[in-house]
Amino acid sequence: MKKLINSPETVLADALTGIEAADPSVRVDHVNRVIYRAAPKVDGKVALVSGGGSGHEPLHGGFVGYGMLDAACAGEVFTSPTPDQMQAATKEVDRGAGVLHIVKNYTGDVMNFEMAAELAAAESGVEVATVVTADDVAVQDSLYTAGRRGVGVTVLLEKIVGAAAEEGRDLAAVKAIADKVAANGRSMGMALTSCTVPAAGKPTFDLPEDQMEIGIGIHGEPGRHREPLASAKDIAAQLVEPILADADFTGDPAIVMLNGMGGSPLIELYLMYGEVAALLEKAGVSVARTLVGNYITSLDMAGCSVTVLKADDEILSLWDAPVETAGLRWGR
Amino acid sequence: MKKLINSPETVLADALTGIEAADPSVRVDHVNRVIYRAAPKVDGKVALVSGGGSGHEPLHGGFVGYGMLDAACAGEVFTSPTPDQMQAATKEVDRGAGVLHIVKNYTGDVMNFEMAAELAAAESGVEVATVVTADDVAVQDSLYTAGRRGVGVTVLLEKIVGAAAEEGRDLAAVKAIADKVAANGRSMGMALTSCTVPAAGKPTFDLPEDQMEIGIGIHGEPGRHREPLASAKDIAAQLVEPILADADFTGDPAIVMLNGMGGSPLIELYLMYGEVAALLEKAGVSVARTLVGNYITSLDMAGCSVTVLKADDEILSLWDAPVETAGLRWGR
Amino acid sequence: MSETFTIAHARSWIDGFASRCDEQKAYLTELDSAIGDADHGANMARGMGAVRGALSADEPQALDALFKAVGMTLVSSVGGASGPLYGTFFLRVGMTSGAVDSLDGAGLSASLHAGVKGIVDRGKAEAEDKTMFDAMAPALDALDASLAEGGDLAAAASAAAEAAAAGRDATEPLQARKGRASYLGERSIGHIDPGAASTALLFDALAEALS
Amino acid sequence: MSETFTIAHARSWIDGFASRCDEQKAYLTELDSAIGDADHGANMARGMGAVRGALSADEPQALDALFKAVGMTLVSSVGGASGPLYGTFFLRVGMTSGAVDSLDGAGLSASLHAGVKGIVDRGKAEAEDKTMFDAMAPALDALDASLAEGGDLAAAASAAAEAAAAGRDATEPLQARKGRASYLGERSIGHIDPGAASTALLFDALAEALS
Ligand SMILES: Nc1ncnc2c1ncn2[C@@H]1O[C@H](COP(=O)(O)OP(=O)(O)O)[C@@H](O)[C@H]1O
Ligand SMILES: Nc1ncnc2c1ncn2[C@@H]1O[C@H](COP(=O)(O)OP(=O)(O)O)[C@@H](O)[C@H]1O
Ligand SMILES: [Mg+2]
Ligand SMILES: [Mg+2]
Ligand SMILES: [Mg+2]
Ligand SMILES: [Mg+2]
Repeated sequence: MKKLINSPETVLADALTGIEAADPSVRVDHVNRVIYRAAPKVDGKVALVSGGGSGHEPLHGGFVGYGMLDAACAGEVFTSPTPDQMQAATKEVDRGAGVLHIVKNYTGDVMNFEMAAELAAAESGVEVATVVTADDVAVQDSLYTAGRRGVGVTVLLEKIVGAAAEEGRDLAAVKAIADKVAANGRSMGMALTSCTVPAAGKPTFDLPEDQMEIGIGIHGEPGRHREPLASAKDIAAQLVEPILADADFTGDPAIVMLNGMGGSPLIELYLMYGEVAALLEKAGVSVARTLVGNYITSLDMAGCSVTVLKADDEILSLWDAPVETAGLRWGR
Repeated sequence: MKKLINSPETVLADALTGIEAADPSVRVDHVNRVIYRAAPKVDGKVALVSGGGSGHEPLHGGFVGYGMLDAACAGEVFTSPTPDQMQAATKEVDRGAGVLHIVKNYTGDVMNFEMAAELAAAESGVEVATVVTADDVAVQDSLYTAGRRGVGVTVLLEKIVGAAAEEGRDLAAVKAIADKVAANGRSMGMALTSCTVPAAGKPTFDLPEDQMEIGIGIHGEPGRHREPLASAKDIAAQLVEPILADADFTGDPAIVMLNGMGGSPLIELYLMYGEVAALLEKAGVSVARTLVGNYITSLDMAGCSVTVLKADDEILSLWDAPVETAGLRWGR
Repeated sequence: MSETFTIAHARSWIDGFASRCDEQKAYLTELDSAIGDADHGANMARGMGAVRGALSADEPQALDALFKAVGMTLVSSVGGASGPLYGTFFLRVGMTSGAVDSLDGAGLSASLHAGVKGIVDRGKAEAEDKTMFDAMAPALDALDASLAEGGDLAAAASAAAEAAAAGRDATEPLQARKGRASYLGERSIGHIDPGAASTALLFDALAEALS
Repeated sequence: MSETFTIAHARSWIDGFASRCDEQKAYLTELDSAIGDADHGANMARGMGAVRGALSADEPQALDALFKAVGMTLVSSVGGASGPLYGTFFLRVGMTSGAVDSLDGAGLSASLHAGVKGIVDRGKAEAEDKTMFDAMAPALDALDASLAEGGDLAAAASAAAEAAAAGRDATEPLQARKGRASYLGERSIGHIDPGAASTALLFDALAEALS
């Protein structure tokens, strides 16, 4: 295993030290492993708490700041944070208007956030609402699975809902826009290589030179199926088709993210976006906004994912609103 | 070789298609392979043209836009662009105030830009000034080398000098600030893995599991020496020490970049920055601004580089000035 | 040979489980690499390591306090799916045990049943979903059957451990319907569930503590 | 056996060089992987491929026009260090050849010398810097020596090709002082310079064209 780390056990603590050193606009609670805005929100505004396992950077810590999150709880690599962390964050960021928990649909994340919400309500009376993202079309949402995974749409949601909270909307309204975004986004991902979890010390799975995994999540788990390695054009089709088959994206403006899994260079991500854009255009999807880069990653995995969000004027104007975080920044 | 591409021959053309699709604020000349601002600068302002081999994204195409470059010439992967490309770009962006060529110190880049400047002056009378970056302390600047390589400081220079040009300074003043930045930056890089040039189809060098290369550039070339794989803290020392030994960074504010080579995930880059920041603090360097992420890469190489720029009030205020590009964005 | 489950047994159970999680860390992560995210070993080792630390700092004298400490520590140090699940298990075991320093067979069985019910309340697992529940449920059935046949606690715990191990192995051919292995669909078939494997360690530790 | 270097020879030289660059693409890139950036094969193959395309579109009838087309095409399609260097080489060869359709031995030698001087003007290489110059210079020396001894053009070109190959091999023990191999310091020792290798192909093609 080749990584820029001191030891597998200290990856998270050391990375938090680096984040704090790098970004004066955040503050880190090293005991609870929570990243906060250095300048908290004013009273009366809804606060946003997200969190999850580490290894997906910039998600979520890189999205703490004006226009996005108020706090991000960092779990160990690929392990959701604990209720304590979330409860501490919830109490800390509440400005009297309640707190929205943004949760990706994984058994662990959901259970830990559930316990945190119970604790926060019982102990400190903070009003908590929760949105769960579940946008991964690789997984069938059925009684026979834990439901769809929450992946790329989480990035878009944190931006859009962050803007709504910044505007001063109340908790119900903030939750409503969050639910709308969660309901209207779809994603599909693929891997050229596995990633290596530091504590495991070797790649999570072996992938021969001529094979790829289609329908991966963001935890280095194998995908839904293994396919022969294909051209970018072909891969784009394997990602876009299931998304378009799952929901109708015509007739409304779309926000599209071509996301890298962490180990694929930007030149390849741009190249992939070119293929995706061509397919979307052919399918009559009108792309209004685009994001290309590493936003929700799987450590050092090579690969990418596509997220398409059916938007509307409200969502687009929240998207365009100012944001000032390490991971996304515009308008101020 | 596992890459998100259609074929090694079409990587550049396809990536340019993707960049154009992804970013409405740029326009691509596909024949000359130049990325321009969609909204050109107003008359009377100095224009900035940079360029180099591809494979270093976001450098340079991702830095085209308000506050940075006017045009970026994209060569084949790791191959400097040709004089034609640079000449076309120079003519296109000149607003009557002259053009600054930003060149990284590589024999190929220097010779091609030299020919371009000769052609531009001869054929169209455009006044061209040139700044050459040569900040890599891994290489001794002596009669017995091609001089130091231009690496990380190029990113900082494009930002700072872009702001000076945006302010309306004349070509001599713009060149002066460019030369000041070039003279005051130092970088040092390391690799955990080689990268794979698409046309070569396999890694440029083999690096055993327990070894790393210290003193690499940005073209997948082997470094100055091979060392046993070490901890992040140790690697930080191996990068920071030669930088501090080469120039005195105390007494002035510094801008520091911890740059990823393309294949190292952000969590590791943050972690590395924590170690670098600690060393700089111990050495009495006062870090005023920080950049952590993938800014000048070597395709899919895992590794990182450190750049330290001795700044002053002028440089800091140019650094803080608004910038709106795919790769760097703040203040508007 | 014991007819009562004492606080000393409880301590030795927890300690034995912690040792097993530590020793089997790589094995549990290996299992989780195949159908999960390669962290179950690290999670359990970290959590049970924290439990050891918590118990050495503070030595609870009653079973409810002891198991509550175990549960709370797991909840606050593990995360992931296994943190709330094993955490809830021990919290419920403690609540049902009460402020006593020992339990008879029926009492131990009732506490363990409450723990498993906690897991089901949290995770909604059913039989053959390919989760830790598939090792838990048969373990309790075996424990109850042994006690009903008049077996002592040692015999009952050892029957439970055997059944848990069998339950673990029986997850191999199943297609997962809960947890992240469910995302794999049919590709989850042919692999042992990591949580069922850690549960087998849990009952193995109980059997040793009572032997 | 020829006493004049005709435009047909020139065409066949260029064509042979293009074929060799294409065939030896992987070899040249392999050499550039060791001490450079793994693109010399791709660069030369792309450039000489473009030259072939340019010459088939337009058939220059004089040597100056032919070599100018070759040089301009290389300059505008290769990039890197080799683009301006080989480009300048052919531009200068053409300028010195003039608007003629053949050259005698002295004329050819003068043109090639002008080309090599162009490379030196651009790149400032000296002997033993471990560059293409280390294959160029001995090749011209050998050509001149053979002509001086009364050898015909075929013999002279074949001597040049042999000397270029020897010059290529002689770069192996050198430490690079120009180009990107110089960044490697002592680590550049023990590898053949890729540009010297492509120059050996250039003279091999000339020898074949004149044979
Ligand atoms: N809904 C559930 N009910 C019971 N057990 C579950 C459930 N979901 C997951 N598990 C158990 O949790 C184990 C995985 O734990 P772990 O790897 O630590 O967490 P995560 O899946 O969050 O990475 C699975 O092997 C399974 O036994
Ligand atoms: N200053 C120079 N003078 C002469 N030849 C040079 C010089 N610098 C580099 N070269 C030649 O160029 C070759 C490398 O060409 P190429 O790989 O195509 O370009 P780059 O080095 O830009 O990647 C070297 O092997 C060497 O022979
Ligand atoms: Mg996990
Ligand atoms: Mg090159
Ligand atoms: Mg797991
Ligand atoms: Mg090269």
